Amino acid sequence: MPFLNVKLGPLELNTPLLTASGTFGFGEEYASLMQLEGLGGLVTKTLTLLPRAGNPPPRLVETPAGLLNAIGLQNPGLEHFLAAELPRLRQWNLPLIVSIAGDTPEEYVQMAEALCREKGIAALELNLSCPNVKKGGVLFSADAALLETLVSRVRLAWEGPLIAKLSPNVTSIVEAARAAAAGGAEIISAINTLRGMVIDVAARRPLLGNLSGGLSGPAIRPVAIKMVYDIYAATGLPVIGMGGIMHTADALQFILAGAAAVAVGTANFVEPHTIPQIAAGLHQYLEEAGLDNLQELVGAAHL
Amino acid sequence: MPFLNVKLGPLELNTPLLTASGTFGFGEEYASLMQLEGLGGLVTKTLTLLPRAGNPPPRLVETPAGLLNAIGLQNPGLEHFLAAELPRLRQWNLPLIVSIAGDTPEEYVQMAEALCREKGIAALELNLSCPNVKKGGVLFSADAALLETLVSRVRLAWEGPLIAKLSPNVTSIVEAARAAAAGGAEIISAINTLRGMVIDVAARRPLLGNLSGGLSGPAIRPVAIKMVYDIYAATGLPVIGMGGIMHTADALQFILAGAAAVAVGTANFVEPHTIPQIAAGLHQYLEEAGLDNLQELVGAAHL
Amino acid sequence: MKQCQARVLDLVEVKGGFFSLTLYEPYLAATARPGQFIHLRVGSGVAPLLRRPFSVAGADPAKGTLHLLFRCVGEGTKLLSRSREGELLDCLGPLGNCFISSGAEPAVLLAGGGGIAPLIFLAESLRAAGRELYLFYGAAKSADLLPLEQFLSPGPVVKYATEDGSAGEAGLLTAVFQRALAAGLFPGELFACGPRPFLAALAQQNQRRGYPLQVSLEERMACAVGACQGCAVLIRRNGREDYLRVCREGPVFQSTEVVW
Amino acid sequence: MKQCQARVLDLVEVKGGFFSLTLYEPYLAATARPGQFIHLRVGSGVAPLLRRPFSVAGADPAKGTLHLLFRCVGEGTKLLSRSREGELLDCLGPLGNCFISSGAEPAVLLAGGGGIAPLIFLAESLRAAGRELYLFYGAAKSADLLPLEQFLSPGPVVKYATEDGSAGEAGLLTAVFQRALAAGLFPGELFACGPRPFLAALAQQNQRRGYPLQVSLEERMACAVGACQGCAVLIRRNGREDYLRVCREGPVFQSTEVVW
Ligand SMILES: Cc1cc2nc3c(=O)[nH]c(=O)nc-3n(C[C@H](O)[C@H](O)[C@H](O)COP(=O)(O)OP(=O)(O)OC[C@H]3O[C@@H](n4cnc5c(N)ncnc54)[C@H](O)[C@@H]3O)c2cc1C
Ligand SMILES: Cc1cc2nc3c(=O)[nH]c(=O)nc-3n(C[C@H](O)[C@H](O)[C@H](O)COP(=O)(O)OP(=O)(O)OC[C@H]3O[C@@H](n4cnc5c(N)ncnc54)[C@H](O)[C@@H]3O)c2cc1C
Ligand SMILES: Cc1cc2nc3c(=O)[nH]c(=O)nc-3n(C[C@H](O)[C@H](O)[C@H](O)COP(=O)(O)O)c2cc1C
Ligand SMILES: Cc1cc2nc3c(=O)[nH]c(=O)nc-3n(C[C@H](O)[C@H](O)[C@H](O)COP(=O)(O)O)c2cc1C
Ligand code: FES
Ligand code: FES
Repeated sequence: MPFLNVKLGPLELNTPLLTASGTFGFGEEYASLMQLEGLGGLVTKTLTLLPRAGNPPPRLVETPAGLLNAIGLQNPGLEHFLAAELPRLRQWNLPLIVSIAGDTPEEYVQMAEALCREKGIAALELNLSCPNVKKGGVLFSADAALLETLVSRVRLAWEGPLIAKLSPNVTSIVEAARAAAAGGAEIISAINTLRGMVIDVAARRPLLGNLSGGLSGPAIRPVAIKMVYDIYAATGLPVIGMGGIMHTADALQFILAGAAAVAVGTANFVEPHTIPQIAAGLHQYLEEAGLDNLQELVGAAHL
Repeated sequence: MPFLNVKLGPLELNTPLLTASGTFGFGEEYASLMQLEGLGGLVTKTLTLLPRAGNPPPRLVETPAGLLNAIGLQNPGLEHFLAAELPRLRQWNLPLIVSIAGDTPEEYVQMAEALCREKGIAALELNLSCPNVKKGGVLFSADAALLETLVSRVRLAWEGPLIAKLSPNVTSIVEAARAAAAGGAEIISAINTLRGMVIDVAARRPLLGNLSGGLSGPAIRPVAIKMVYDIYAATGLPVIGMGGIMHTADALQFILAGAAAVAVGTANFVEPHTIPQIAAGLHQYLEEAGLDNLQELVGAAHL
Repeated sequence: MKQCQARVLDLVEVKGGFFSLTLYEPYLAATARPGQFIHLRVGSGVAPLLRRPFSVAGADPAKGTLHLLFRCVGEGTKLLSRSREGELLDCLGPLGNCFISSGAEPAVLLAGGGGIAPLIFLAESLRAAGRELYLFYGAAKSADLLPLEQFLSPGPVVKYATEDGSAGEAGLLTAVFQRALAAGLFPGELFACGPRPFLAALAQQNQRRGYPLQVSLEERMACAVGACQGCAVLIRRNGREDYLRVCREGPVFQSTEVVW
Repeated sequence: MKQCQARVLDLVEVKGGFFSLTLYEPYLAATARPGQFIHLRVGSGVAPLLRRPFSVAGADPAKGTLHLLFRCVGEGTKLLSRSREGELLDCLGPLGNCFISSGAEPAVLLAGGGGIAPLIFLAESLRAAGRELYLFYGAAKSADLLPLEQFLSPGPVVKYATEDGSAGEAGLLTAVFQRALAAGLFPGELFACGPRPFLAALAQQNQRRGYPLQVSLEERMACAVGACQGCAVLIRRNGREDYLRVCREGPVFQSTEVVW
């Protein structure tokens, strides 16, 4: 039986298949549908310091082979998470990755400090697709200097593995990855959603309550693969690849492009068992290819 | 019968439906399948100063609701175009928009000068998705200063309507649009293809001969609509919108978002009559809505 | 809630564009309550990508069957309308909360257009409990109304309404209902489902009279199990407004707690 | 070349995963030449997005029918394999150039796997012209070979080959053909279609002997009419190498001009 365990810098996982932030809640909803132990790890919905109400509806619309969402980071806030969700999450025997975001670097740091005091968190993921309100709304992922400072400040507050999740809505995601690494992140998550919009032709206005949203699903897969490929080629950093993974072959595309692990988002809504199905598919692939472990395939498309 | 004619700054069109550069060749191939006079205008395949051989195959791969291509600007070069294609193109009674690209600003200027001496060209479109070889491969669309200088130099060489076609692979397409306008472009074309890649899992390497390519088709439509919406909101410039238009409702989404005209690319390969079909669909929509002309709908989703 | 493979027993076009679908899935048939829905996978490709939610319009635990009523409005429902007998449909369910009757008589059900499906299930279950029932059913025009006698056992008083007067009473369903109230109908409790403007108008009208009114809401859904927060509606509870999930805390809400 | 609506007359699964499709479209039937192909729209949605190219495997101008042979390999061919009798399929055609026979005898046709379709059409047309014919047909295993007697009129000498020896002669088709040459076969001209490595090996082998060899190439296509430059292959003509279009200048090329 070939091995699916992978090592992403300081983070070791039994299988490379994570849930993508925001698509699996805090695990509770899917717990009744599947064995969560089959997951390589659970990435939480992004938390903010204070609770967020989220965006006005509609928040979702299907697009060709994609999903456009504008949830608006609705979440119960850090305090509630620590009190009510974390204890429950700890009970599952599962690497837990907590995703956080803030409007200012200070908020990220404050959250990292609080989380650093807690047990049972395998890694911290910084959702860097938010605009910095203090710096006039510049995306954290879009300004290398800003990004590096932010990550290095969090680095001081958080001792465990640190993941920087980058936005694809930038000229160079490689530059963002380099800045995150310079700031002290050991792992890159790529990609978050592409900015998009749908117009309701009958109503003659943008369909989403928030006007625009983030595009995910198979539609964006080629864009995500290219970015993972580029980050791997330029930096060699361990990457968690995501964007439109539905089947084993899709996960393999990311792994061959350079992702040491992958995350499944939108596909969970379509088929809750996507992750266990891909785990089985990867096993089969490795066996048929006569390979002992998955690690050999990471980045193999670069040779 | 409502009117479909539109005005994009100095460019007037009888119908707002253009062919997207590179998807309709120089018109000859489709001339035997349809009445070219039904088009609002024909945008040529992008020309370069010298002929280009293009990229090694495979050059195409279908992706979920999209098409990834890496043609590599294969074209016969300006000289051949002027001698062999332009005279034929002039015979169709059709606004002709010539698309050009270069590795350096000088090449753009040289081509603009040569084309300025020719009759029967309704507008010049600058394909700005190419990297500037002299400036270390920076995308023209990605550097506002570079872009403004380039456009302003072409502006001196070309007297007719000038269109800047922008790449979506940038942090802010609005900034690029502003720079193009500052340089003297009156019209913005958006968007060109998104960078993407597909890995051939069996071969364990990138599928395209060129490794990566440009993603088009319905998959990218929400991204394109958002960019058109943003450019319109921020600059009010006339925009030619494109990206995944297959049906009348898609064209209307772009128009409501702010596009004064639209271009059809990938859909031509699926249904050569897409443009005449959408023209009929727009007529019907205007009639049913009791509107006299399309212009009233341009940007209506912003109200 | 489970992931099930439901077998298509019967699929008929009741009327232009309206389909009745009978599925065999004993677990769903035994557990589904009026107001709940299932989340169906249509096709196996990437377009349509997401599952589609459908209210349960009836369930027969003895036979192990589940009944859906749907209207063909897009790619997903078109594909569904082409399912073949014997085919297995992947579904999640039963999902959401359900209508809860207080027992006050008579129960008055108000269905606007496509909102009829869950109210048929509710009507059948209240009728089986021996309750006195009125069902008001309205649509824009006669072609949009389903022949209810095909799905309802005799008993409830059914009133049809169309905006253009092509069937039943002419006028908006809310107006027709108002007239019935004016003519002496005294509802014990109200249950409504339909387009949001209709529900909002009903809630507004009802404010003065204050009959207990439960409404079933719709929102676009992705996961339908509560994980994505995509199906939010603004609800006022305990003095504060929050976005709750139609798929978990709903689809049925008290009309007074919805921020219309 | 035209855009046509071809009616499905007959669709049968010849063998696991291989389908024979007969279409009614008089214009295509009258104008298609061996080597040409049509570009079919499969489904009406966005996935599959592009049309799919298929070689013409036969045409009967008198009956107005066109014959295709295809193998189910992905979403597009799966959808096509579910077409119903009487359905209209939107297609562009006939597209590309065609095989041109010099008349030198015997004509030897070499088909690797899926490359059989256009060679069946060519064989029928050469046979009708009274030509002496050999057809070599190879695949990995017996399950991948079509029973040619169903599609070919009697006449040509047919030699089957499989790599695993499960049918016909054992070995690569190129090796089997080499043996036939060694045993005294003297081809007048060669026509080949199949996977590129097979064609390349054949061209390489043939270099020494120099029989005239026409090969039909495949490339992924978008427009199939010459507009997108997507289906490029590198061809050496008049001393220079250029990317030509499989859909326009091809699919048939002289083996000596292909830059393998
Ligand atoms: C809890 C719930 C229960 C439902 N029960 C039924 C039922 O019993 N019978 C029935 O016919 N339909 C029901 N619906 C609606 C049904 O889910 C949609 O009609 C279906 O998803 C449309 O899919 P489609 O692919 O055919 O159309 P699409 O192409 O997805 O959409 C067609 C049109 O419907 C609109 N639309 C799609 N989904 C929604 C939505 N959730 N809210 C508002 N507008 C939408 C689209 O904007 C578009 O205009 C229910 C919806 C919900 C949320
Ligand atoms: C000129 C021409 C003539 C053809 N004639 C026939 C024919 O007569 N019978 C027949 O069965 N097939 C023929 N083909 C191949 C046929 O077009 C493909 O099998 C079909 O497009 C696959 O569609 P799909 O959606 O089922 O598979 P997809 O999901 O699109 O692809 C399935 C697999 O096939 C590969 N593939 C798809 N298209 C091509 C291509 N053009 N070149 C190389 N690999 C490809 C994909 O990478 C994938 O591995 C021909 C192709 C060309 C270019
Ligand atoms: C409904 C929804 C909510 C999401 N919420 C978050 C979030 O809170 N934080 C985050 O970092 N990414 C969020 N994402 C992005 C995903 O984690 C992932 O990066 C993206 O969807 C691409 O993967 P996919 O195509 O597999 O969905 C969300 C995506 C979706 C569809
Ligand atoms: C095969 C192909 C070739 C293209 N070639 C060019 C080109 O030469 N110049 C250019 O500006 N855009 C080119 N494009 C981009 C299109 O003009 C258009 O911007 C893009 O495809 C989005 O529109 P669509 O989704 O309708 O295809 C090409 C696109 C395709 C699919
Ligand atoms: S649809 Fe995901 S929370 Fe309701
Ligand atoms: S497929 Fe477009 S040129 Fe051949």
